[in-house]
Amino acid sequence: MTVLTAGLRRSGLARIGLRRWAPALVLLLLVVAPYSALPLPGLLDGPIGSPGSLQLLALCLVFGALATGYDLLLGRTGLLSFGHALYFASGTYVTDLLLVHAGMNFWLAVILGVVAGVVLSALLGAVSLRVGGIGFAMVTLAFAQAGSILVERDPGGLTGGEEGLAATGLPSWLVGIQHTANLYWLALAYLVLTLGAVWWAVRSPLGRVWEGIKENERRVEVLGLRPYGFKLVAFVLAGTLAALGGVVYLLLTGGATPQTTTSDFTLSLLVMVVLGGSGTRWGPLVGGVVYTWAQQRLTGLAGSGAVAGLPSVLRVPLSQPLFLLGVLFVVVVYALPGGVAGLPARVRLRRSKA
Amino acid sequence: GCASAGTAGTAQSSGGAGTPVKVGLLYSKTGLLAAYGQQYEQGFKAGLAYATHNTDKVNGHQIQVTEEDDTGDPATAVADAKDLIGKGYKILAGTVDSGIGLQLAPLAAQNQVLYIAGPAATDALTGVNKYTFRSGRESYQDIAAAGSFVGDPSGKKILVLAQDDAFGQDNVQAVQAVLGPKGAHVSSVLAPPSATDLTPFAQQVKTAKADLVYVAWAGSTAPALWTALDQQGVLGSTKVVTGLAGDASYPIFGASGTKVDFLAHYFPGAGGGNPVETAMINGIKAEGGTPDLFSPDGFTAALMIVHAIQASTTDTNAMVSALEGWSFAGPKGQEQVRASDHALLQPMFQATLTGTGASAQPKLLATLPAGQVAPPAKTMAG
Amino acid sequence: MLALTEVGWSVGGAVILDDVSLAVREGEFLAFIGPNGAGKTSLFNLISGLNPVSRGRIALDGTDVTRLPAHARARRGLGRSFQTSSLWPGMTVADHVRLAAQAARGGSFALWRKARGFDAEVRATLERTGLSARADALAGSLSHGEKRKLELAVLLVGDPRLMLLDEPMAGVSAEEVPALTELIRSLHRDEGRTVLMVEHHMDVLLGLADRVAVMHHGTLLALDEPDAVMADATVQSAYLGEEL
Amino acid sequence: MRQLKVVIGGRHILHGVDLDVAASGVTALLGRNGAGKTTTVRGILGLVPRTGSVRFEDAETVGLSTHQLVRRGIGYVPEDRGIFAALTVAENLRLAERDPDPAYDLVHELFPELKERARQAAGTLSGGQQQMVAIGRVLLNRSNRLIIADEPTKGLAPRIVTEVAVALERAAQAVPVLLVEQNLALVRRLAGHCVVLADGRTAHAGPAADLLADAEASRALLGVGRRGGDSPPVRTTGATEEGGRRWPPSSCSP
Amino acid sequence: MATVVLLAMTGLGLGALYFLVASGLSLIFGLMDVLNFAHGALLSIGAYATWWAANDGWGFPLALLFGTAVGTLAAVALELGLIRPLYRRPREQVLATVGVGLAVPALLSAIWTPDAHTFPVPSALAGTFGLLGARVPVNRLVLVAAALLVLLALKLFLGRTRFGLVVRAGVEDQAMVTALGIDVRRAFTLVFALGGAAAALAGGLAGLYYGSVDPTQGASLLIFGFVVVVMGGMGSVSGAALACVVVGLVQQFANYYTTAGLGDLSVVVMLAALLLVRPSGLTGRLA
Ligand SMILES: Nc1ncnc2c1ncn2[C@@H]1O[C@H](COP(=O)(O)OP(=O)(O)OP(=O)(O)O)[C@@H](O)[C@H]1O
Ligand SMILES: Nc1ncnc2c1ncn2[C@@H]1O[C@H](COP(=O)(O)OP(=O)(O)OP(=O)(O)O)[C@@H](O)[C@H]1O
Ligand SMILES: [Mg+2]
Ligand SMILES: [Mg+2]
Repeated sequence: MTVLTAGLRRSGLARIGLRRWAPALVLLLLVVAPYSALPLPGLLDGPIGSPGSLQLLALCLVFGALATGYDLLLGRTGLLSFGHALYFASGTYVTDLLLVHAGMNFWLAVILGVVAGVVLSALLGAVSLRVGGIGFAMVTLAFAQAGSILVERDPGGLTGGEEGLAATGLPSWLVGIQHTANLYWLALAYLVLTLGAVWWAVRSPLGRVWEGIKENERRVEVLGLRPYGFKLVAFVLAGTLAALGGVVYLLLTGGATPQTTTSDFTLSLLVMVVLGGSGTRWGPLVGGVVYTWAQQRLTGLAGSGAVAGLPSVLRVPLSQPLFLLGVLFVVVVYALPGGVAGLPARVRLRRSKA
Repeated sequence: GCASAGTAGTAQSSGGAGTPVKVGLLYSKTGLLAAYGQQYEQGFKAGLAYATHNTDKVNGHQIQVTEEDDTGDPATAVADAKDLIGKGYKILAGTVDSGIGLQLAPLAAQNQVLYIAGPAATDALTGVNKYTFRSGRESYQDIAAAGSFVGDPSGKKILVLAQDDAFGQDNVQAVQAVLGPKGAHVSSVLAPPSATDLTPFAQQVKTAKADLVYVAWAGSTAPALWTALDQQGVLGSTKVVTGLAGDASYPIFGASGTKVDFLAHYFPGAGGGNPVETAMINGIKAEGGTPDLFSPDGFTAALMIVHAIQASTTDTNAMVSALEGWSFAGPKGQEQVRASDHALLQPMFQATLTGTGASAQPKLLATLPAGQVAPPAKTMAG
Repeated sequence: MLALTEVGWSVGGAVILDDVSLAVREGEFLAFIGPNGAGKTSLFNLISGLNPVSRGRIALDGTDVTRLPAHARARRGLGRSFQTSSLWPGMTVADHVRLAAQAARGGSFALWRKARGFDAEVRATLERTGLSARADALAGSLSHGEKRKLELAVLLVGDPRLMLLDEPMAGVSAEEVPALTELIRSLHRDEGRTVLMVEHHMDVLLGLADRVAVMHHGTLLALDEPDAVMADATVQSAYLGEEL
Repeated sequence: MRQLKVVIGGRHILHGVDLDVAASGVTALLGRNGAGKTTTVRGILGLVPRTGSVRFEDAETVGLSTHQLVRRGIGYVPEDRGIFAALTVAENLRLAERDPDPAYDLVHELFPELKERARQAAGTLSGGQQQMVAIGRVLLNRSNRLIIADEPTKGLAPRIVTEVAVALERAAQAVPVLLVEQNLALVRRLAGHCVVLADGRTAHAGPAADLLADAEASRALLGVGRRGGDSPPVRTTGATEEGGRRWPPSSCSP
Repeated sequence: MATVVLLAMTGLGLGALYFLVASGLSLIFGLMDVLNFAHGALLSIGAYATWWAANDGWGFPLALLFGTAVGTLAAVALELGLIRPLYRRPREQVLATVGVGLAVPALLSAIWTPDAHTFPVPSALAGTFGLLGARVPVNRLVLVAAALLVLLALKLFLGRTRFGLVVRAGVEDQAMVTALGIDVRRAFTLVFALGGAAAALAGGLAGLYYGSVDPTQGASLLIFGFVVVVMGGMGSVSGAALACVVVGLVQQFANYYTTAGLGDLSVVVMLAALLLVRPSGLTGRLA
C-alpha cells in the first residue's frame, strides 16, 4: 500500500518503463525469430531460423508453457499433483486417435482433444481433491498410472502401445520441414495464451484465494470460502492448459508417444518448475525452457568430440546426457535457491550488501 | 541476416560434380538401447568402407555422415531429423526403436527424403510409405523362422509366451498368421510387461503341454523368465524356441541355454563365412568394434545408401526407384528389397548355444532361405 | 441469535464436551472462562464448524446449522479468531485483510476483476488495529503480539455479526491491552455485534461481558452475571486460585 | 559468576542490545509488542544469526551452535511454545531429558494434566496445556544453570499462573532466570532486575521494584513507547490511562 | 490348488521384495519427511556392488554385506553432501534427490552398459522346493526371511532408541530440537544411513530375485515402494509391511487371473480407493 507506492516512485520511471516493456520486446523478438539467420553457436545447432532450431525452440516454448500451467497447481495453490501427464496425454492421444482412427476433421479433433482434457480434469479433480496433501499426490498419481497402463496395453490396437501412434490427416500447413515456422508460432501462441491465462487468474481475486489456500487452507474456510471449489477451478484450468499443450506437442512431433503418459513426465514438469522458481511469474517458464534445452542439447555435448578426447574417468560419465542433466539439477538446486527466477533478487541483495 | 520464415540455413543442394552427399544417422548412443545402437553404427561404418572401397566417395561425391543420438526418445529423434532435413540432408538412416521409426517414417514422406530404418522390428514399417525402407529383419521373419522348428505344423499345439504389449501381441498374431493356416493350434500365455515374478506364467506354460513354445521376450526380466521356465521344468520337457539376441544375452540363459532352440537374425558366423560377411566382420574388428546381432542392419543400410547415391545425389525419387527391387549380396546372404512394399527379404537362421555362462557361444544349425521366411506382401500406404 | 442444545463432542472415545446448552441473544457479550483444557476452544470449533458435533444441535438465527460446513456458517455472518494465531505466513499483512474483505464481500470468482481493491477498507482496518506501519510485512515475520492484532484485523474486516474471540489478549503487551479492550468494547457496544470471547484476563472480561459462562471438564458449570460468577466459590478455587 | 552480555545486530531488528542477567533471581525483559524481546532471547540461544558477544559463565558463546550452548545448562520456554504437535506429551517431555534423573515428580505435581494426557498427541492439547508442556520441559532438568522463559504464563488460567509463578520463584533460588513477561504483577512479584527494550535497543536497566514503583518512569518506558517507522503510537484512551500500571493486580479477585 | 499355492508363495516373495524397498523409504519419509527419489539409486548401487563382489568370487553372504556397506556409505555421502545443506528447503531436498536418481543409473549404465548382467546365484538358492504340488523357488524364502529381519530391526530401532523421536521432532521444528540441546543433524544422518542400508540390502536381494542387475531396476521398484509406503500410512513401518503383503498378493493373483494382466492397475486402483476412503492409509496416524 503506502509503503509500496513510495517504493515504486523511488525506483525511477526509467526502470519501470524497462520492466513493463521488456516482456513485449522479448515477445516481438520471439515472433520474428523464424526470419533470422543469426547463428547462436553453442546454444543452437544452426541459425535461429533454421528448421532444426525452430523445432527445438518450439519444444522449449511448449514445455515452458506446460511448466507455467503446472505451477498454477504447485506454486499458486499449493497442490502437488503427480498426475499432470494424464491431462497432457489426453490432449495428445484423443486428438491423435480421432485423426488416425476416425479420420475426423482436424479442427474438430483438436477441439475434442482439449474438451477431453477439460472433462477428464474436472471429473478426476473432483475425486482427487477430496483428499489433501500427499494423499492428493498419490491419488492423482494412481489415476495417471492407470491412464499410462491403458495406453501401453494398446486396447484394441488403438493407441499403438509402446510404439506410439504417428498422426495422420494433419493440414498441409503444419507438415513438412518448410512449415516448421508455423509450428513454432503455434507453440509461441500457446505459450502466450498460457502465460496470459495464468497471470490473469493469479492477479484476479481468485488468485488471492489460491494463495490463501496454499498457505493455510483451514483459515480460508473460516472466512466463508469453500476451498474445494477454488482448488477444482485451478485443477481444471491447469488440466485444460495441459491438454492444449498436448495437442501442440502432437503437432510438433507428429505423433503420440507413451513416454508422455508416465509419471516421469510429470516429474520432469516438477523439476522444471522448481528449477525455474515455483510460484514466481517467469520462473516456471524459464525452468521449462532451460530443462528442455538442456535435455536436447546435452546429448550433443555428451557425444561431442571434446568429450571423446577426455580420459576415461571423465569421459564415461560425461558421455551420458542423463548424468549431465542429473548433475545439473543438483548444482542448480544447490547454488540457486528459489530457482533461476530468484537469481536477480540474489544478485541485487549481494550488490546492496557490498 | 534475414531469410524467409523458418528456412534459415536450408542449403539448396546443387548436386554438381564433387559436391558432398550428406547422410544423417540417427540411433541410440545413450539410453536403454545404446548397445544395439553401437552395433548398428559399427556395422554402418564397415558397410560404408566396404561399398566405397575405403574411399567414402561415390562417383566423386564425398559421403559425409552426421550422427545424432536419439536417446530412445521420439521427440528428440524428430527434432534431430527435422534439423538434418532442414540442413538439406536427403538421406536419413537408423534407429533401433520401433516407436521412433514409426514417427520418422511420416517425416520422410512429408519432406521427400530417403529413410532407411534400422533394427526397429515392427512390421508396421513395411509398406508405410514410398520413401521408407528397412535394412533389418521384421518380426514376421522372426516368427516364420521360429515356425520352422516344428517341422510339419499340422495338428501341433503351439504356444506363444510373450509380454502383453504391442510387441508381444504382434508376435501372437504373426504366429497365428504364419502357422495357423498350416493347421497348427496356436494359443498364448501373455504376461503383463511390468510383471516381475514370472513363476506362475512358467507354470501355466508347463501345464499347457504344447509341442512348441515360442518365447518372444524383450527387456530386463528375461533372466527371471528363463530361470522360472527352468525351475518349473518347462525346458527339457517341451521344445522351446526363442530369438537369439546379442552376445551380452548369451549368459542370461545360464544352464538352460543348451535346452533352448534359437532362431537367429544374425550372429557372427551365421552367414557361413560368405565374402561380404567376412568383410563386415573384419571391417568392424579393424575399427576396434565387435560384430554382433545388429551389425548387418548397419552394414546393409550403408550398402543401400551407396546404391541409392549411385543413382542420384539429389533426386530422392530416383534413389527410391534404384532401391526398389534391388537384389544384392549382404552379410547374411542374398537379400532383396521387395519393390511392392520395401520389405527386405533375407535369410534367417536356426542356432543353438553351446557351453554355459560366460563361455556360451551360438552354433549354426540351419539357414532358412529368404523365400521361406518372407512376409506377405502389403500394398504401399502412401 | 445462537442456540446450542445439548451439544457434545468426543474424539477417539474421549468425551471432550458434554451436554452444553446455551442461548445467546442478539447483541450480547458472552465471556467464557474456565481452567485450561476445559473445552472452550473446542466449543468455538464446534460453533464455527471446524469440527463436527457428535451430539446435539446448533442453531444460528433460528436455522439449524449443525451439519453446515465452516464456510457456510461464515457466510451467515459468523466470524472467529484463533487462540494460536492461524495466518498465511507468506502473505503480507495488507493482503490478509484484503483477502478477508474479498471473502466477505463476494466476487472471489470474478476473474475479470483485479485482485486489488478494498483499499479504503483495508487501510481503515489496519489503522484500527494499530498495524498500519506493518502493512507490507509478511505475516510470518511479525512478532507474537502483532500476529494477535492481525488475527483481529482479519476478523474485523469480514464484518461478522457474531464474533468468536479466542484469547485475543494473550501476549499483547500490557500497555496495549487498554486500547484493545476499548476496540472490542466498541465492536460490541457501538456496532451492536454479538461477541463470544474466551479470555483469561479477568479484569478485561469483567468490564466487557454481559454474562460469563464458566466451563469445566467439558461442561457448562455456570452461566450468570459477572459479579455472581466471580463470587462463586467453585470458580474461586478451581479457576482463579489465590491472588498473585 | 554468570555474566551475560549481548550485542546483536541481526537484520536491523536489534540495534545493539546490552543486557546482564543477574547471577541469581529473576531478571525480567520487558517492552511492548515488536520491541525485540523474543529476538533477543533467540539471539542469545543462537536461533537467529547474530553478531556481537554473548558470554555465559565467563565463556564466549557466539561461536557455539545452539545445542552445544543448551547442553551447558540452559532451559528455554519459547514464545510459541515449540511443542512437537505430532508427538505425544510423554515423547515431548522425553526429548527434553538431559539429566540422568529427570524431575518428573516436580512436573507432574505442578501440572497433573500432563500425566493424565501422557499419550495424547501434543497438537491436540488445549492452548494452556501446550504451554504446560513447554514449561514442563524446562523444569525436568535440575541441572539447568540458566532458564530463559518467553512469556511462559500466556494463555494459562489465573490459578495456574500463580502456580507457575511459585515454580519459577522456587527455581530462581537455585538458577538465574531470564523472564520475558507482559504480566506486570508477575514481574513485580518475581523480578529482582529488569531490562526494558524499545525499538530493538536497551531503554532501561535496573532493579525491577524501582521501575515499577516509579509511575513516571514506568509509564514512559512501558506505557507509551515509540516504535519503528513514523507511525503514531496507538493511543491509550483516557478511560484506561493507567491501565499499564493497574492491570492484572487486585481486580483479579473481587 | 498347486497354482494357488504357487501364486500365494510367490506373491509373498514379491511382497517381501517390496517391503525391503519400502522399509528404508518409509523410514526416511516417515521420519524426515523427505520423499527420497534417490532411494532407487541407492538400491541400484547396492545391487551393483553386491553383483560386483559376487562375481569376484566372494560368496553370496559376504557380497551382500559388501553391497549393503557400499550403499550405506553412499547414503551417508548423499546426506552430508546434499540433504544436510538443504534442511531448510524441503522442496529442494526432493529435487536434489531427483537429480541423483537421474544421474546414478546413467552413471551405472555408462560404466557397465545399460544391459542386464546375470547375477551369480549360489546354487543353494537357485532351486525350488515342493509345497502342496507347487515348485516354489527357494530364494523367495530368503527374501521373506530378510524382510522379517529388517522389520524387526526397524521396530527395535524406533522403539528402543530416541533417534526416531528426535528425527520426527526435528522435521516439525528443527530449531526447537536444537534448543533442547540435541544435535539433530547427527540423528538425521544416522537415519538416512539406515535408509540407505535398507535400500542397498534390497538391491542385493533384488539381484537374487531377478537373477540379474540392470540400471533401471531401482527406479522401477521405487514406484511400488512409494505406493506401499503411502498405503501403509506414511512412515508407519508395520503399515508398510501390511501393505506390501496385500499388494504383492493382489498383484500376483490379478496378473495371473485377469487376461489383460491387470495387476498394476489393480494396485493403483486399490491405492486410490484406499486413500479416498481412509486418507491416512491403512494404519496411519491422523495428523
Ligand atoms: N483430538 C483430541 N484428542 C484428545 N483430546 C483432545 C483432542 N482435542 C482436544 N482435546 C482435549 O480437549 C480438551 C479441551 O481443549 P480446549 O482446547 O477446548 O481447551 P480450552 O478450554 O480452550 O483450554 P485453554 O484455556 O488452555 O485454551 C483438552 O483437555 C484437550 O486436551
Ligand atoms: N524473521 C523476521 N523477519 C523480519 N522481521 C522480523 C523477524 N522476526 C522478527 N521481526 C520483527 O522484529 C521486531 C521484533 O520482534 P520480536 O518478536 O523480537 O518482538 P517481541 O518484543 O518479542 O514482541 P511481542 O511482545 O509481540 O512478542 C518485530 O517488529 C518483528 O516484526
Ligand atoms: Mg483454548
Ligand atoms: Mg515476543
